[in-house]
Amino acid sequence: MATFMGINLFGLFGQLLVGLINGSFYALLSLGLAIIFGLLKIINFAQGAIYMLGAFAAYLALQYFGIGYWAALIVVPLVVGLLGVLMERFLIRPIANEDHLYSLLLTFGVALVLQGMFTHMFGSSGLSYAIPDALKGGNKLPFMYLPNYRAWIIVASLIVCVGTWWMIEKTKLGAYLRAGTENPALMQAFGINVPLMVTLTFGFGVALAGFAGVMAAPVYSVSPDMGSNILIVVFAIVVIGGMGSIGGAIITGLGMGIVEGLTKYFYPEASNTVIFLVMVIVLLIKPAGLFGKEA
Amino acid sequence: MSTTRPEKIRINDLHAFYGESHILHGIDMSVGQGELVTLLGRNGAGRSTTLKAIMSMVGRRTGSIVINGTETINMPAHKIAHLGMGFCPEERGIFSSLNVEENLMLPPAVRSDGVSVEEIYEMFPNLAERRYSQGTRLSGGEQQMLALARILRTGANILLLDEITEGLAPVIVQKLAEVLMQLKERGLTILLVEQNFRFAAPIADRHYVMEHGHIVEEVHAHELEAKTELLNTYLGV
Amino acid sequence: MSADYVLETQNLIKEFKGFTAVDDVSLKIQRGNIHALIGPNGAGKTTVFNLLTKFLTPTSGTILFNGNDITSMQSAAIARKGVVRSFQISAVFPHLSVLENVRVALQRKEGNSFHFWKSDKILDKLDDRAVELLESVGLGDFADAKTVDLSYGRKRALEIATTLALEPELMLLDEPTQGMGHEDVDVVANLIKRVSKDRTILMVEHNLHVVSKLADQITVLQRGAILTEGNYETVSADPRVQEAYLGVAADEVHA
Amino acid sequence: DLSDDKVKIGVLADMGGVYADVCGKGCLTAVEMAVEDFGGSVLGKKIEIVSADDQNKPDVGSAIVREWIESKEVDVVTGLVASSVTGAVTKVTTDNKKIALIAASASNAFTTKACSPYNAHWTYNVVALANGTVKPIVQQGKKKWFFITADYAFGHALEGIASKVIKAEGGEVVGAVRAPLGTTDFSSYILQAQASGAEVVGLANAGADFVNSLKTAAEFGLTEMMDVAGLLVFTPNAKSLDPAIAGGMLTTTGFYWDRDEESREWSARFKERQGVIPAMPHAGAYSATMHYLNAVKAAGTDDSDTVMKLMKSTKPDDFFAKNATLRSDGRMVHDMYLVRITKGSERKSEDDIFKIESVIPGDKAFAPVLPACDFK
Amino acid sequence: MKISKFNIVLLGLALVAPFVFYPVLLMKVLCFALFACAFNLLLGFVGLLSFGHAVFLGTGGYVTGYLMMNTGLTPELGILAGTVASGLLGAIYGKLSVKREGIYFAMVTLALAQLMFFVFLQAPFTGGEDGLQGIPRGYLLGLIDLSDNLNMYYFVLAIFLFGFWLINRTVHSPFGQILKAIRDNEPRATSLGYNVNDYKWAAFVISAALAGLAGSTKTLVFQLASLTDVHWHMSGEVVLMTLLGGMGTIFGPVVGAAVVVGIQNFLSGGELGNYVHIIMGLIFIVCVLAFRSGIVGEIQKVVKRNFS
Ligand SMILES: Nc1ncnc2c1ncn2[C@@H]1O[C@H](COP(=O)(O)OP(=O)(O)OP(=O)(O)O)[C@@H](O)[C@H]1O
Ligand SMILES: Nc1ncnc2c1ncn2[C@@H]1O[C@H](COP(=O)(O)OP(=O)(O)OP(=O)(O)O)[C@@H](O)[C@H]1O
Ligand SMILES: NC(N)=O
Ligand SMILES: [Mg+2]
Ligand SMILES: [Mg+2]
Repeated sequence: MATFMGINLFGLFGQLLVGLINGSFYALLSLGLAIIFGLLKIINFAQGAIYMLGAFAAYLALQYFGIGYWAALIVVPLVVGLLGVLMERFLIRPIANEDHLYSLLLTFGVALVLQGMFTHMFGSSGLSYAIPDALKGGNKLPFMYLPNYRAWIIVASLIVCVGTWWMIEKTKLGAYLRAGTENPALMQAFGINVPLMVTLTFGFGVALAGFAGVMAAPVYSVSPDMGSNILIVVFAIVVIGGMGSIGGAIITGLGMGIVEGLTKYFYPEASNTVIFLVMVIVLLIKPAGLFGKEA
Repeated sequence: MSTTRPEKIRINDLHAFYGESHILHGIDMSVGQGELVTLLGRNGAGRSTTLKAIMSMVGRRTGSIVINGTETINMPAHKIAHLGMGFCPEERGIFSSLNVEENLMLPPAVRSDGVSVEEIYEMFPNLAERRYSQGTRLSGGEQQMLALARILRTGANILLLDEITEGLAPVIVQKLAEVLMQLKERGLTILLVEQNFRFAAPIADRHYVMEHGHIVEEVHAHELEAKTELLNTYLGV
Repeated sequence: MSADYVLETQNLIKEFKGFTAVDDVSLKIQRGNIHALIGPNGAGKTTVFNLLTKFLTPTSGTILFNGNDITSMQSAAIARKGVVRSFQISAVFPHLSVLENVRVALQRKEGNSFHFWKSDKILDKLDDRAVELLESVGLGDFADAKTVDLSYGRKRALEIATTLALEPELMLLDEPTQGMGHEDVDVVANLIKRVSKDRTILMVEHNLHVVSKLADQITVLQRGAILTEGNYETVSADPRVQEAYLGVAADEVHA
Repeated sequence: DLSDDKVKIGVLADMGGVYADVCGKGCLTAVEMAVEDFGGSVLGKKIEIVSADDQNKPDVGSAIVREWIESKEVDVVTGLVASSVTGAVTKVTTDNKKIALIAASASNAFTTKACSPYNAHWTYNVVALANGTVKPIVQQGKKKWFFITADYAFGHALEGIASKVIKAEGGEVVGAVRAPLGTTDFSSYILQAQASGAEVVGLANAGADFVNSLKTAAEFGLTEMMDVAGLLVFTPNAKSLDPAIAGGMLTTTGFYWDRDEESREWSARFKERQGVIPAMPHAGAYSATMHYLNAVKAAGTDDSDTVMKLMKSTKPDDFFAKNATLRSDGRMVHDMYLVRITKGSERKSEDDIFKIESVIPGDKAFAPVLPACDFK
Repeated sequence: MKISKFNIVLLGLALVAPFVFYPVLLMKVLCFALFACAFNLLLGFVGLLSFGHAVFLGTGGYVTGYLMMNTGLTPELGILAGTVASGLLGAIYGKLSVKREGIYFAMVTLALAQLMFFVFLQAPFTGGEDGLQGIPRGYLLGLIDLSDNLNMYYFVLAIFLFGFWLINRTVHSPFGQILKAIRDNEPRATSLGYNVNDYKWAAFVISAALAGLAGSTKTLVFQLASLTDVHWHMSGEVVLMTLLGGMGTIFGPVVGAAVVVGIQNFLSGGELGNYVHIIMGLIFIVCVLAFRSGIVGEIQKVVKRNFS
């Protein structure tokens, strides 16, 4: 086995790659959070529950409608996004003018309800979802066996993340979004249908979590608390990246996955805490986060 | 009402509310094409509220507001701009998440014949120099320039301008007076809220005086002389 | 250092990403003066204020207050030394009563601001002084009013009363009459004149009427640097000032 | 005579969490069946049942049991799944001299370092699992082991005892990783197992953790490279796995529904009420309740000391408890079973999940009584 | 605090309550009420939403529990130690978090609390998932046997009253006056020479210490310290209690705690257990959408409207 200064390089590369895979989920989820935060200045605490919902939707689509993985990858985000649209329209908009803390609490409530409902209906021991046939098997890399599906996770999430980033940072639509956040009334006066834009963007941010949920279903067991466990980590990632920074969310998401992978290799006991430790350090040095602008 | 020009804005019995508080109590006024009309009054008289009510930026409004022949009182806010309206708010509304140039390019064009970016940069060299700076990093006066420039670009031909000389150096204020005269000559319709009466007096065709959410006086440019006393009592000049 | 100058800056520079907003400014503010800082938009006036009160950190240069270097002090510490600023937007505590607004300022010197185990009744002894200050700005009758309900001009007056409670040696006023109706402009101008008696005032102001009426000394900034200094007559006669700031019709505006 | 003129049984279980399939509503059903089979009353007084969800949280569970005993007249507590909850609850029951019939917990602490004269640990424990599953594999010659362990008391205990068994049989533990309870992504642990050079990877976990770790092992090709042994596999968990992944794996259980006529009969009744076949804790909960009620009847009182004495001196014997005794330390010793998870091709029905390979006699499965826990 | 008739009646009720209700349940309500009051000091009076406040509850509990089990400290000293420990942790966490505002502050406190959660999960002295079990209640001042529920109840009541008094005093103190000003207009407070972060920090420490007091006391009551008390769900629960009762009101958190504990207790038996999260979630949603002033806040509004 290849070693370097006493380090098992194969083991290390393997952990880095696994870290990158986890980072792909972090990136997708923190991207959705960052978009919603950037647009509405609210923390969507339900993002984790919606990720869970996405996974369950994929499972249910297969069980009850015979909708397979590939179709689910399109259909589920649409359905979940529609749910986000309804949520924005009927729950969040009524309190849009209140302190943003209220929307945090509201979405917290939504998360509890969703998680509770699914626990009630499906129990919390977890359901299985098969890896699609086209992605079964894997490749023997020099340092590890890489299942095809895991490779697909990296590719698909990178495509989605970069595409989203480009849309928000580099297009006129993105400029409308950013400006609409700051002063919606004025944007309306300029002739932009801000409420519609807000609703659709919220739906999009939520749909990203739904997408991540579908991606996760074949590899993580589909269970009601799959969202709440990952959510807090994703919050820390968003804080590290700089709240509302789209690029920051993506890069930090992937980066933290890798950091976690490294920790699992060198000091596994700390792998749960390392992201929070990084967060503390970043806050001390750069309070607005790595890519955030000082408020 | 003596104007013979086509009416661009006609307001009848406009009431406006912020939540529970009733701010405008039945405003009647009109502005004709190519006219420059000011709203005068003390702090809190309701002048800014009148402009915001026209743009549907208040809590609730009743009455009638006809713009270019279209009744807008029940129109969604985002459709009003497309009637050719340009609004420059008193708090300027520069977006901090956009740089100067993005701010400038932001409002969608509502008509095709707006002032070109080159002309704007010529008019306000400060903006050209700071074009890649974050919008809200501009000095107070520069932000004021940007807010005005931004709507000139859209080609709006009915301008609602709120305290645009606020915080500007005298030399710029003079320049603005010239700009407004030019716009008027191009046929633009301007409704101006001003504290700076010395700025407004020479360029305006008419003045409305507001107090406590009512229009209490209408003064034509040629009557200024005669009504100075009256204006003094209203405005405390 | 001459004790005549309350505040001095030496070669103050502030750069923002390659853009020099304040360029080698050496100001001397004479004790007891009303000193006005004027200049075109974007000249760097607000930035100078922000540097003096440490809302921004200078890129280089020194700031001396009563001859002591305060360049590296924190905002709150500078305020405690006696340099107090007003903001362009009205700075009051809207949900405290008018009297409480002033009391918050008076309380600082009591040294009990961290005493969470004592009753706030011990603050009642500050009421007399607070009322006195309110009366000095013409707000005597409004002591118990809620601050949100005050008119713009009165909020401004309250802000000044609060500032006075700190007994500042140096008050920094950024466009104190901005957005005010003519009536209020005069009220505030008179107020500034009145409170300037025992202290020094540095103000930014575009209203030349106010500047000419109040300022003992004027510094004109342009593109971050000092263009000229002097009293109103000298400065306004300077052709460079006329061109860059006042415009051709300066006299007319002044009238 | 009976305290408060009735016998009241509290069923504390995980009604909605990760162990809900193992001992949740099913445990309540099993206890209800026992009470009904017993006739619904004892010594002429009604037998009542209360139940609650402990959410797998020791604080929740112990607070409920405290209230049950101090203000709701509960005489005996059963269910008891997560070992952490059971630990906290048995402190309360012992303080209040009430009997705890532990139907589902794995930890062996309740009859060793945390033993109590009021504990009856019924269905199985980690010692039986390790002895049952690990010993035969090592004896087959697979001597190098790596553990993926649930990072809490249960996993630690299971790993510890399994390691002792391995060493005693001349094997070697080459490494172990601790994965937090409820880990969703086991890939990095699987990579470590792969890199360890072991022959067998022991999964010292349970429930969803077991399912997820095994699935990931299959995905990363680990099951091709080395043997995987599930140290605690409940039927519902085995059932949820693709037989292509789990088929052929050896594990140890205290009960399997398809063992004999008697067990099939009871299991059919259970399935009728609960919709699923019983897992071992369900059978254990029934058996324990039945034995308790019999003892109350025989003693003519629900006084805990008297009842416990009788429970220990009479042998439990029912469809679950074979060759059984409740030892002085509170350990219920009975036959355990080494089973193999069936391959897809072998399955005759969806419930055909295990095949019994051999019966492990109780005295081989469980450790002897520690002197400190011999209360008599 | 004025000794009004209202307060005397309340105190009287509190004294006889254990003869009517199950004392342990009452103690639970008092502990959570104190926790919620401490939390409300930050949220209601400084405007800071600490979304990880459970960490202080839990730290107090673990420290007290560990010491009571291993050193034979008397209960009052054990509780004092837990309170101090939470205060110290609050001092560190406060330093890290008060620089940020609004939602940022909420996120930072949440993440910091999660850090501690994993520490408590993995540290050797906390018992992991098991928690610390069988903690002795001990003898108050070495004399009074607290294993008696009534004795324990009056001890807990005294602690609660002390905490409640201290919070009220803090709100109505010279310090509280500055907090109010900071909440109203932070830049202005700075310009008057107040280091606003120092004041926020001090309030944070007081709140953390009192949350620790609540946690320490709760640990003694239940003779158990567990991860539940440091989990983010607990942080969410205290927000719910405060919001439901009425944030920024004096009695709101107490009422909120009583209602939430009552609901949980009611639901914990049997079938309904499943619905706890759903119902809590729905209460959150309804409160936010329709009753932002909470129970006490809404009552105050009605009283104001009709009687003044
Ligand atoms: N968003 C709002 N909510 C409630 N009341 C408002 C709001 N905006 C303005 N008002 C109130 O409406 C009245 C009219 O305000 P408006 O801004 O129209 O005055 P104005 O004539 O433009 O004066 P100013 O010189 O202060 O700009 C004032 O009493 C003001 O307090
Ligand atoms: N934070 C900043 N980052 C970048 N540039 C800045 C920043 N603050 C100010 N500037 C630039 O520095 C220059 C000076 O700004 P400043 O606000 O001091 O002007 P001012 O003299 O107060 O003008 P006004 O009279 O318009 O208020 C301006 O060109 C402005 O764009
Ligand atoms: N059954 C368990 N994990 O104790
Ligand atoms: Mg206005
Ligand atoms: Mg300025």
